[in-house]
This record gives sequence, structure tokens and C-alpha cells, in this order.
Amino acid sequence: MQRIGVFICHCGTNIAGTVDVKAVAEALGHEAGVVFSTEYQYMCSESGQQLMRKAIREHKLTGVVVCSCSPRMHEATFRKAASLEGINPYMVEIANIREHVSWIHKDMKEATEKAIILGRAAIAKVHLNQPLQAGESPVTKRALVIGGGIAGIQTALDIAEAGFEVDIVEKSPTIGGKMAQLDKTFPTLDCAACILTPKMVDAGQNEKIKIFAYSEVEAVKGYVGNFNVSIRRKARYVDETKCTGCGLCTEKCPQKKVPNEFNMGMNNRHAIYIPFAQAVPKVATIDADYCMMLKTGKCGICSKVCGAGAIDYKQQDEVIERQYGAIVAATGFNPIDAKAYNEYGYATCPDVVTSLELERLMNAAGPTNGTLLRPSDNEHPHTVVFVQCVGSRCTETDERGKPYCSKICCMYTAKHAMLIREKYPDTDVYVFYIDVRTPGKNFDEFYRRAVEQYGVHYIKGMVGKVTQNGKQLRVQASDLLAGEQLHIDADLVVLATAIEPDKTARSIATMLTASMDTNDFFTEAHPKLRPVESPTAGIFLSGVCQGPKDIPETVSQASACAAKVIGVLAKDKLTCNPCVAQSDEMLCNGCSSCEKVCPYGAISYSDKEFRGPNRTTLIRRVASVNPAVCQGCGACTVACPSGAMDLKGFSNKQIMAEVDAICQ
Amino acid sequence: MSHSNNATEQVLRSSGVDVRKCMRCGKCTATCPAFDEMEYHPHQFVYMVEKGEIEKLAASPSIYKCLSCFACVDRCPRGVEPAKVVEAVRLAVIRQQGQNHMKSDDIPALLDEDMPQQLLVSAMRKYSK
Amino acid sequence: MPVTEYKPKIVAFCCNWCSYAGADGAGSARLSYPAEVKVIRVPCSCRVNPMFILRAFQRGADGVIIAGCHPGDCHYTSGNYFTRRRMTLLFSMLDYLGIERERTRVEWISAAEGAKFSKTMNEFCATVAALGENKRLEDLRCKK
Amino acid sequence: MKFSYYPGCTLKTKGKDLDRYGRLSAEALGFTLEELPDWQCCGAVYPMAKDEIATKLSAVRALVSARDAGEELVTLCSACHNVIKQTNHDMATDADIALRVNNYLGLETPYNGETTVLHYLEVLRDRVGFDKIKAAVKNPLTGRKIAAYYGCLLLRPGKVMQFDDPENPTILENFIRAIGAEPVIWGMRNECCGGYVAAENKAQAEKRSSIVMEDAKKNGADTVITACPLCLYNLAKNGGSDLPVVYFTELLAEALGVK
Repeated sequence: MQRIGVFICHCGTNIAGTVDVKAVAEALGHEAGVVFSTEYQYMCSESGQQLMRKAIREHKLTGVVVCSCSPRMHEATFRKAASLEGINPYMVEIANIREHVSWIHKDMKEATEKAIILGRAAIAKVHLNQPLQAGESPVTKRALVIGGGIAGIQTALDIAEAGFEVDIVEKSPTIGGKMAQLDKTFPTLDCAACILTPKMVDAGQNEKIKIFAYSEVEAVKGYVGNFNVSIRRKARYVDETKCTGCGLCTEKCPQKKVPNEFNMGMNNRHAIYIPFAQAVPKVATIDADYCMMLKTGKCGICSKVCGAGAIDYKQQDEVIERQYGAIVAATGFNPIDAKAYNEYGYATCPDVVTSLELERLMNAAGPTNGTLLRPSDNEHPHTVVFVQCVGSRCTETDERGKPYCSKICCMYTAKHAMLIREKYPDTDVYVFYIDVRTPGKNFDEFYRRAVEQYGVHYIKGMVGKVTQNGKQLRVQASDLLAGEQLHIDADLVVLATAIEPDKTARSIATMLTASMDTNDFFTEAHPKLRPVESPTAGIFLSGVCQGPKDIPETVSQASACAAKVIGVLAKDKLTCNPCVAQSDEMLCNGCSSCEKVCPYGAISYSDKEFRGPNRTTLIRRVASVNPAVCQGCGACTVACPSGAMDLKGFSNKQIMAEVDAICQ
Repeated sequence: MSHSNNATEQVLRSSGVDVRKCMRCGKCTATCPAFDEMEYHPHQFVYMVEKGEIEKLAASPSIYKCLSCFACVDRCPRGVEPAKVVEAVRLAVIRQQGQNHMKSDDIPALLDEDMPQQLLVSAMRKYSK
Repeated sequence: MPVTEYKPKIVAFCCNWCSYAGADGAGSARLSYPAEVKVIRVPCSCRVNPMFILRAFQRGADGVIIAGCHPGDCHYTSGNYFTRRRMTLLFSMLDYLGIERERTRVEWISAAEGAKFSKTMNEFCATVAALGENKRLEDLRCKK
Repeated sequence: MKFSYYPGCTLKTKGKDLDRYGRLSAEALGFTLEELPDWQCCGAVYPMAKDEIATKLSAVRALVSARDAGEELVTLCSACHNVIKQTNHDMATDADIALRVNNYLGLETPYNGETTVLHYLEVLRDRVGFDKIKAAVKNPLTGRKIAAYYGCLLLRPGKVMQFDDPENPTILENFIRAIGAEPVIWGMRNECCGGYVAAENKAQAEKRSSIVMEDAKKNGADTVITACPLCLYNLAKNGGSDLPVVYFTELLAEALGVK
């Protein structure tokens, strides 16, 4: 028989305001096996924990029930406190009477009754709890970073700095990501390439960092400390080890009508190409969709001109396997497709562009060599209208948009407006905004500078319709403060389109068994206290894949993420979750049902000798669980027809005891 | 005030619109083809209904200016459907005895030989009960 | 019929990663649902043995709901697919036993869907309350 | 192919051309429009209010007739299409409206939005196919630059009408290509002409329709086509332009050689 102590937390008035904590303590004190029951203002506080520890000592408790907030919040706290008094941490159960009771019920009688029932269920479970010992598993001292934008690069550099190996897997031919496409960065207006490319070079030259560009993660197996990852290295048709990046092939290639994705399709590149001058690795890639040699077998010019003999038309995709201790998702973002918003004319008017297209139109390495010219006729625009919140802050009824604020648009729009006014003072710039959101260091000052120093016209209101009006664009908008409807003849309209997670993020999350929110952003383990970890052990989050962020924030988060990864890699052994499945060999009939449902391959079979009747021996095939691999989902326990498989910490008997207590 | 509250509730119920979803971006007003004719504009209809100021709206000729083009309904990023609010306020007015905005006697003067039936039918539907 | 309010007993099995967190989310956002709902935390919806549901009905539960991660989002990759298949089978058996289909339910509620958790529980409670007490398995109940 | 057909009041009087050329073309293209028995005027404007029941009844009656005939319901007039399609959506999705309408009508089998409502253009696109029309064209309208005026009612509300991308529609442009002419892409093609106020407030209607007509002209159109008798009346009468405004069915009939 257990000797159970029950501790009811007031959580200030969070619980005590709705639940009669004294009545709960009194009622649970009468439960069988309960030898001590009390309530306290803040159980999680130092003094609350001391109170629990004292009770464990004085009453020789063998099990503890805490009625408090969600176990997701403080289960670890109370387990640790109990273990300091020599109780196995898995002898502690939490009854969640805050999130599941006091915060949602208003009637005190009703809430108190429910709290007592939840307390009884926890007590019933503790009666059946067994002390559990966590096993250990070794750690592969190498990290994988998926995505080679500024987030992935920074995370990789910081991990390498600590002395650990890192691989970056990037799906495009070069690392650099979206930041490489930007012209200047707010709020300091330094050029993106000037601050990014040195980091790209660092990553490329660091002997601890291995870059797999033009590669994709194909499968992930294993668990924290021991991931086994298959990486598909897509055929570049160029031998990376031989190519010197001289670029001769890219000049001589006769197929020059390929939309250049680096310049948002606003000019063309060749079928063999290096995305941009500072690419890392600086290696040419053949675009198989356009290469005449690959399509028809007729051409071969690049091979002829290549002095290094790097061209290999027969190259095939290659799948390699690598082992890692931790994995970082840094999959980044894309702007949404503005075509859906044709009330702004994006699909039909060439002079309506997105902000990322404008970055390229203003960049010295862009299609216009840095002179701002409008796409339709290469004329200099004299009136530019910016539309903010295109596709951001929509309700779910608007399938075209996103419910969240994309966070970066207010600032980059202020930047664009300011840069245009600085370079071309003869240009009128209008910004239509709903709110101007500038929470960040020196951000509001920056926005005010755009208005006060550069004379950008900020108008509170939204654009309703953009139509082609001869050579110009007719912008119909509201000025809410003046109560007017404006009709502006503009030469260029720039849409601050919402950003969304990269389309590959969901399939990667599935491979990593990491959770995502409804917008396909990765979910963090705790929104405030564990912002760079996924709830899945060993998976970490860097950059916009977790939520919209600007560059300073992305870099901070990337470094924080690296620190967490280093924390894993620095350990020689990791403690495993002891709540794993175990098979009762006496009951197992070797049917393989459990093995088939196990997503981790944690179950194996072996022939074992058993004592049969009349001193005979029987050889039987029985299942056994590898506790280091098992993640404790319990799928096998239900699949097992003979009831041999059970889950420690969530055993059939324990859950049934809870059911009984609740249905009493 | 209680009268005003009842009127607000009636408009909310009849329109089926959740005015609280509005984020005050003004896109409805930006896109409205009847802007110049209106005293109160689509976003003001939404905002004033939220504030319970139905009387001002009901007394304004703006309620007869909406073209039922659904542009504000389609383009609202918050799914607010301002046109339904305008229609609900107009209905609240013309459903009262003697409040028809268009009367059968008015019609002969409006006719011309090309005028399609549907114009008169829709006008009667929109402006009288 | 007596006017006293009938309060159904409802057991909600919630997976630790999505739906239990969703329930916490409902709490954090103060989105109320009836106190008749009592949550049991399981690591994954696929941990829910049909036996648990039968036991709940046997012990007098009026409704049982199983909530897990959305298909494709399972923390354990595929657990909720097992749940979906197993529960389809179990529910058709319960149907055969004469336990109304509406007394059992599987829902996908993510950690971010506190509002959905509360809405689902409100709806489910109303549905079960409308059905009244579950008498069908009474014979099987242990009477002491 | 046989469809139930709801012509609507205007197509029997001022909008006869829309109807006549529509029927002739249908015959030429091999589909049959069977006029519903005893149809009533749909009311010409969709009643948006949740508590409007009586004004929805005639549309529901048409929908019920089509269901009972086991046929899809085809409309030709944009306004009828909008009213019937939106009402159908209410019957399928708004339980309260459906209940009250059904109580009122006292049908043997209650109606819950089962009928598929198609606009004539959708029949051309989805049932006949523009390729087949192109093949059937006898007098291609080569060299003509035609501006398609969608107006409001075919497209919006986009979620209910499900007709085309409400901001960048292509169906009429593809239709124009199929009959051998060149479509003009212009900004005002889905902006309101002010038709509904043409009786009550002529000045407002004149202002709106001239904006539309001016834009069509500026973009080089020689003809404006529409599917709506009210738009046609308003644009032609109040648009202050010399550009001809015709029904799309008239051009179809011309191209098919059945005019």
C-alpha cells in the first residue's frame, strides 16, 4: 500500500478563486492510502517545494499527488523536488485543476467537485505507479541544419565555433536564402550582401561545416542523440569537386531564356548557371528543364569550354546517409503569391510588383543594375504607391491570406520608401497602412525618419483597387483620417505581400515528427520559455520557420538555437524517457502485431527458451522493446492481442483506474 | 438608449454580420463605387453599428446609395460583409409603416422604353416593403 | 420528467502533445466548457485501448471522446491513423450493442486550437445530454 | 445534354435577344434548354438579410422544379443567376433559412440546396468546352477587339458564386478567343456600373457607367459584351459612349452562323 501525500496549490487566486481548496484537501485526505493532505498558496515556489519535501520526510510518503496547474508546466519541477527526498520522480502525479478546472468553470461548487474527482483519479493512478529508471543513450556529436539562409548559416557557425561538426542541407544550388536577395537592411541601411556574404564564406571555409547544397532531406530515422538522415544530393551535372566557379560555361551556354529566380523572374539566366556572384559553393548547376544537351542530346558547349572538365551529363541523384545528434529546422519563408490579389492588379498590370521584386529592382546586381525602372517600359517612376498588409491579418474566411501579421512589412516598406525618396527626390511616395507596427530597437525612429526627414506620405487607409490607366496605374484608396476616397495616378505600385513558411516545411516537419501550427509554422516547446526547441526531443528551430521575424531577431534566435544544440552535443550520454513500452514475455505469442505498428522500429523478436510442462524446454518467439529507441506512444499496447505489451507510466491498469475514479 | 440597443440587435441579427471582426483598414470604403454619393461610408456603417449609433445611419440617405455590387464583401480581409450591414439598416427603416423609399406612384415618371423589368423589380425590392 | 438538471458523465482521452495542450490552451484563454468533461492524459491517441472506452461505459460514463493531433501531425508520426481505424471499428461494434453513435467521438485538436477544444466539448456535452443517461451497458455494470 | 432553363422576366421582354441567341446557339452546340414550367420572377436582387424569407421563395421554387426534373438549372441573366445561386447556397448552408422556407412551401420532399445551378457560360466552359465551340465556329470574328464586362453579379460574392477568379476572371476572355476575336483586358471589367440605381438615381448610374465605358474604349475595345440585361441597358443608355454593348450570346450566334 502506498503512502500518498496530496498537495493542493492555490496558484494565488488562479485556483483558489474558483476552487474551494480547503474542501478539496479535506475530501482527498479521506481517500484510501492518503496519509497527508494540505493546501498552499504557491506549490511551485521554493517554500512550496520545501513544504512538500518536509511532508515526504515526516510522513514517509511513497507517492505524491499535486493538484495544480498543467503537468506541461510544472510536472518536472515537482518530480525533481520529490526525487531530492529519495522518492522516484515517476511516483509523482499532477491533477490539472487550473487549466482544466478553475480557469474554465465559474461556479465554485461545480469546480470544487471536479477538482476532487481529478484528484481522486490522480490518487488512483499513483497507487499503481512503479518507480521508473531512465536509461541512457550515446550522442552522435554532429548537428544537421536544414536550410541555408541567414538562420541556418548563423546556427551552423555558432555550433562549429563550439567545436562540433555541422552539416547544412540547402535545397537550392547556393546558401544565402532570402537575405541574399535583399538590397539594404533596416534600420541601419547597410547592404545585405555586405553583411551576409562574409558569413557565407565563413560557413563555406569552416572545416567543421559541410554544406550539401542542391540537396534535400529525404528521410529521418532515430531519436535525439542518434538521428539517421538520408540526404538526396540532386544531380547538378557538374562535378562540385572539379568546378572552379570561373563562370565561362554560364557565358557560353546558348540557352539564355530561363527566368532568373534570383531576380524574381524579372530577367533571364542561362541553362547552366551560378545563381549570383557570391554563391557558396560557387559551383555551376545545369537546369535540366532547359538544357538542350540533357533534353535532346545536342549541344555540349559547356563541356567543351570547361577547362576543369567538371561537366558530367550522366550525373545521377545520389542518396547519402549521415548520423546526427541534433537537427535544426531553418526552412525559412516565401512571400505569398500576389496573383490571387488581382484587385491590386498584380496578375494583369506589369507595374504592380511585390516588395521582394522591388528589392531586386533596387539592387545593383539586379535586372536594372540598381536603377529604379518600372518593368513595363523601363521608365523612371515618379509616383510610387506602397500597399501594406497584402494578405496579412486576414480572417480564415479569406483563403487568399494569412491570419497573422507578417511583422517585417512595416519596416521594409518604410525602408523602401525612404531609399526611393533619398535616391530620387523627384518621386512622390505614398504608403497606405492599417497600422504602422514598429516594435524594435530604433524601429519607430526609422519610420518617423521616413515621414519627417524624407517626406513619405503615410496615409491611414487601404487600397481597394488598382487598374491600368493608359501608361499609368489608377490607385483607388481610402484616406480614413480625411474621410476621402483617393484616386492616385501612380507609375509603380508595390505590394507588401504576407510571408508564409516554405512549402517544404510541412513534409520536413512530418519527417522530424515535429509539430506545426495551422499556418505551417513549427511549434515551439513552450511559447515563452522554450522558444527555440520543438516539442520533439532533439529538434530545434531557427528563424522564420517558427514565426515571422526580421533579420536581427532571426540571428538572435539562430544563436539561441545553436546554444541549445550545443547543450545536446556536449553531453556524452542522454537520459531517455522511461515511459516506454515493455513486453511480458510470458504472455507474448510472437505474432508481430506490435512490430508492425511501431513507427520507430523499436521492437524486435528473438527466440527464447522457456520452461515447458514436465521439465521440457520450449523455444518461443517473443518481442522485446529497445528502451532507447521507443518513444512511448503506446500504439503497440493496443495492437497486442494477448495483452503482453504495456506502457510504463501509462499502463492499462493505471488508465483504467483513472477511468474508474472519474466515472465513480 | 434601450431603443437604440434593440435596433442594434435587430441590425446585427438581420445582417448576420459580426462587426467586431473589423480591423478598421478601410478597404471596403476604398473599393466602394458609391463613395461619392454616401454620407456614411461602408466602414462607418460597420463601426457605427458596433457603437450602437443606428439612428444616424437610419436617417442618412446613404442607405439608398449602396449598389449591392458585393465588392466590399469580397475584398474585406476580415470577412465582415459591410453590404449586409447597409442592407439591414435600410430594411429596418423601410419595414416601418409609411417608410417606403420608392412608391408605386413614382414609377411612371421613371420609365423609358428600353428599361428592363428587372430594374423596376429590383428597385421595388430594394426600396420598399 | 423530473426538472432536475441531468448532467452527463464524459471522459475525454487527450493526447499529450496536441489535444491535452489544446485543453490547456482553452484554459489559458478562459474558454469554458461544461465541468462534466474530465480529461485523461495519454501519450498519444493511439494509446487509447478500446477496453478503456468499454470500461468507461460500463462504469456509467454517458459519453467518451478521444482527441488527438490532426492527421499528419501526430507527434509519433502515425499514431492517430491507428486511432482513426481502431475507433471506426469499435464504434460500429458499440452501434451494434445499441450504444448511440453520438456518445462516442474522435476529434483532431491541435495544441493551437484551444477554441476548437472548448467548442467541441460544448457540442459533445450538448449532444450527449440530449441523449440522456446511457443505460445500455447497465447490465454489464458491476453492482455492489 | 439537357438542362432545366430559367429565363427570367427580362428575357421575355426587353432582353429577348439574350434569350433567343442563347437558345439558337445551344441548339447549334447540341444542348437543350428546357424552360421550367410556371417559373416566377426571382426578384432581381438577392435579399441579403437573414430574416428575409418571402423574397427568396420564387428562387427556391425554380430550384425545386429543377430538382424534381432531375436536371441541372441553367440561367442566362446575371441577376437571376446571382439571386438563384445565392439563395441555393442559403438553402444548403443556413439551416434556419432552409427550415423556414421549407415550412412555408410545405414540399413533399424538403429542399436543401441539392440543385446544381449553372450559368450559360459555365455550360459553355465546363460541359461543352471552348475547344468544341472553336471547332463549331463558322464565322470567326477575326480582328474584333472585344471587352468582356463581367460586372458584379456573375462573380461576387466569389465564395458563393464559384464562377471564376472574381478579381481576374478568364471565362469570357476565353469565350472571346473561342469565337475568334481578341479579348481586351481592362481594369473596370469587374467594377459596378451602377445598374441597380438607374431608376432611383440616374446621375449616379450615369457616372458609374461612363467610367466603365470610358475604360473599355481607352483599352481599345470595339465592342463591349455582357450577360446582364440591366448592365446592357445602363451602359448603353447612361454610359455616354458610342461603343456598342451587346449580349455575349449574340456574338456566339453570329460566330456559329445561326444569327
